[in-house]
Amino acid sequence: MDKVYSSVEAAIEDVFDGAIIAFGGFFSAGRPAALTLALSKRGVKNLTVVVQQVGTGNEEMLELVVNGQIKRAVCNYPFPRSASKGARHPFEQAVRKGEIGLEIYPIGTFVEKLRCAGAGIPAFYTAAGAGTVVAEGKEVRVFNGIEYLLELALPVDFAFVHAWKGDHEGNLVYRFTAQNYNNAMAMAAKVTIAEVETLVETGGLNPNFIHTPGIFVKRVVETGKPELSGFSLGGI
Amino acid sequence: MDKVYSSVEAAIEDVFDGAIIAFGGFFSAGRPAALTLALSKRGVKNLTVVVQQVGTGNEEMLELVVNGQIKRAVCNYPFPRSASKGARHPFEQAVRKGEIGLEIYPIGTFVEKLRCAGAGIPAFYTAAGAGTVVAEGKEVRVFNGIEYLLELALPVDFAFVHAWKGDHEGNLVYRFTAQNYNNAMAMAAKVTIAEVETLVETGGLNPNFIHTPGIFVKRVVETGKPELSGFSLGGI
Amino acid sequence: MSKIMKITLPGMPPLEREMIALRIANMLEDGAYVNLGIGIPTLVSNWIEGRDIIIQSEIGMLKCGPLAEEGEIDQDRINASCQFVRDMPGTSYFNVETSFAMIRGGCMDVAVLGALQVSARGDLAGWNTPARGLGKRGNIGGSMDLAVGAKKVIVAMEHFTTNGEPKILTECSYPLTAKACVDVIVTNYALIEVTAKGLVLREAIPGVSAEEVQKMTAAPLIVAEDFHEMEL
Amino acid sequence: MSKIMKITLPGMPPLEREMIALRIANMLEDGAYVNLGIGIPTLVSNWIEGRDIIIQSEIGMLKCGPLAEEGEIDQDRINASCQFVRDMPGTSYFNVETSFAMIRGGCMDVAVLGALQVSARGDLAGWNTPARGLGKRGNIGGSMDLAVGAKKVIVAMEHFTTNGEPKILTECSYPLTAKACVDVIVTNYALIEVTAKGLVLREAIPGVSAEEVQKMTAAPLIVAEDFHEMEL
Repeated sequence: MDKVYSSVEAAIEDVFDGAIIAFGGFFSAGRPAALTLALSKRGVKNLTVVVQQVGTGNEEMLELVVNGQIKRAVCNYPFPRSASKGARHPFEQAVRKGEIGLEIYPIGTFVEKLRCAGAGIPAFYTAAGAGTVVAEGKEVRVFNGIEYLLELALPVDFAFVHAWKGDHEGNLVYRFTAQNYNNAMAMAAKVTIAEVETLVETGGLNPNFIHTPGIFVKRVVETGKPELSGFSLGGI
Repeated sequence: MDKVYSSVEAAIEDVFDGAIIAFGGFFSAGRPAALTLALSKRGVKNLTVVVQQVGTGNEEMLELVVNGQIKRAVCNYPFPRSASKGARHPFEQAVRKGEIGLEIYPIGTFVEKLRCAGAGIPAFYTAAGAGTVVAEGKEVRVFNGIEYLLELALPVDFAFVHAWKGDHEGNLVYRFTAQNYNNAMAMAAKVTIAEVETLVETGGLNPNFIHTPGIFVKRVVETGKPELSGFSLGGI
Repeated sequence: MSKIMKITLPGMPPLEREMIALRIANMLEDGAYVNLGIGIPTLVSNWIEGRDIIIQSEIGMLKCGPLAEEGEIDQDRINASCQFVRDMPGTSYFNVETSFAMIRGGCMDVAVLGALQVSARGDLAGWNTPARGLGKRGNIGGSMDLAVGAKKVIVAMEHFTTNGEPKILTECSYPLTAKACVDVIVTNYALIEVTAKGLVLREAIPGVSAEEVQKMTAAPLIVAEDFHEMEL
Repeated sequence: MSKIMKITLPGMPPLEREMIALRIANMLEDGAYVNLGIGIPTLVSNWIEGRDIIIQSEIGMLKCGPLAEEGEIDQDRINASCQFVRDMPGTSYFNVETSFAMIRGGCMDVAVLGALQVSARGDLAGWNTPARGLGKRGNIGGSMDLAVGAKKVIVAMEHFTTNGEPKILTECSYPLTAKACVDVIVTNYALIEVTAKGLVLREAIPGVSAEEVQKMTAAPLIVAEDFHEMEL
């Protein structure tokens, strides 16, 4: 069972127009930079992207915006923090113009929707967002006197994840806070494509400390360490 | 923040009559043998135990049965596999006599109820058990044409867990399949008490590979490696 | 339907449990992730050594190896049947919540499960033997999650109970594990597929005709166009 | 209520942001697990070095250390504000689903959050500035989970907006983060507790009277029996 692909281009060859794609990464950490750039070159359109935010620390995502490849985004912290940066930000401007539709969830809901999609749980209840605009159009239910919202699982067609090390069977290990959304997204996707900094032989990872078991990963491609995002140096 | 207790007796001193206690372990692997024996000596009564099963591989649990300490059990594979073993089994006999009430869930539901209790999710939907006796009295709901059951979170007062290594702040690492239910139970409990085979200094575990972060653990006690369960040698 | 009973046939004796397992092993495709239940299903692992098939054990182990030899016993390395096992290059360990996320989430290409009864619609009853007298209480374990979660459910069982009662029925009389979940049934006499039209008899062991399988089966069988002798 | 406005007081100038953070740091108990939001809350970490307080960062880090120095920068070790941080003995890393299980599950003893507005009932509005013109869209991030999940929510904010508008109101006019979630508000003028009876003014900075705080606050304040000068 060898899941290794020779290039990012080959690994994403079947990504189609209209696909729903989840991208790992929390700002700069653990973002699938190489896969994202390959996607911008491939040029498929009408994509739904599921990602913390678009273009802050993960500047590669801006290529997709500029190319007009994104139809809809599902985010939890979509905009630059400062309004002045937002005014110069291609994603925020595309949202303002209505070129990109935007759906927003609290982080906990966002990530649990992904995990549930991977875990065969079609829906769950959470208190986050009750009594706010997040509750609009959602079922509200009271358990033990507290209001909760019904939130649905969020399955995706593809997940692009970034790992520190991976083996030929798709077992993945992340490094520090680069772990973040990558595991939940790997679980949620029909096809998970992992870019790994270092590819190791099967058996080269400690079986007791695998962050994402290979069963959740369909393809592996070695891409090396991403460059430090220029943005990261500033913080948000 | 030093969570280390000098003995299992001290670590369970406040366990009260009527408490709901979850016990880690899948048959013999990862069972909190020392804490369980201490509980049988302490002698509190009317306990609800949440555990895979009582007394097969985790023979220490039988002490609680024989002492009449258990009022109710929540299990997923409660009985010896063979009817003849069951006829000699104190737990099965106590259930037959009505001395112990028994609630049964599919494993996936059992463990997810615990995780949800720890994750602030009061309820979730699962297809496991739909159309079976497990569905009795439960809300059934259709998502995408498939029937699911509403299952509620299962919070517990105490969790007794067993880990390979633990540090003074409660960070835990399990070994191989001894991991099993221990993490979900640690999440679900108000007070999680971890018996660890080896206590290490804080900083002595690799921060990238902690199975249960210390925030889920209130007390740590070093107990060494449990003896091999005589049962285990036979398999079920 | 008239009384169904175990009959003595002139040809080959019914399959041994190991041979039922072999027939199933031969149905598994390379690259498959497979969960094996307790009983005959466990024996499938004896027939796939060296093949590119990954066994998941619901205790929290992927790429579960063969049973451990005497000197390799480690109490922290057991399968879901509490048997000591070995690991392999590529094995991973994880917690039960992750294990059942995989199972319910559709990652299992195949679950091979034992059964007490299977109905004409593919209902599975496998966790509760009413004769044991425990009412609605029994060992559910991972069976309900596997039955609803696996992409394909193969039942491995003997055609009759030890008392000679048929196990393939129009309706199950025992408490169900899940409704309409079984895809294929392999018994010691036959291989039967569950389809929208009903049970399709695809194979019988050498020396047993389609008519004889029907006589032993308490649900109507459609004989497949390519019905043939089971090969092992 | 008449127009509320920022007034110039003869005494000490209003607190600097760092001093708001210090007042909050002094409220935290040893042994607490604490999450710090963006803005003034982040500054609390400067005042707890050496104390037995564990900071969680929602990106997936427990016992998050101070900001990294130049030579310690590691792109894989950032906090939820995308700042490079250090680890400490006892640090652990985990995924975001686990991080928010902790947050929603009640493991945070305290969340210190910034706010745009807080109501008399403790409603919090902190994620959406209508003036930015993005409608119902904004940076929710982890704020809603923290507001509902933490055992205690402390708001750290200035008493007025940069335009001199009051931020403590009878009702919030901005989109809410969560209802009735705030326990304590610490501003550059006062420390106010949210109780079932209403907002209780417990402390004001030196030179500022309870009456003056009320004049600056667009919601009625109950003056605590032990109302006193804020100590830092």
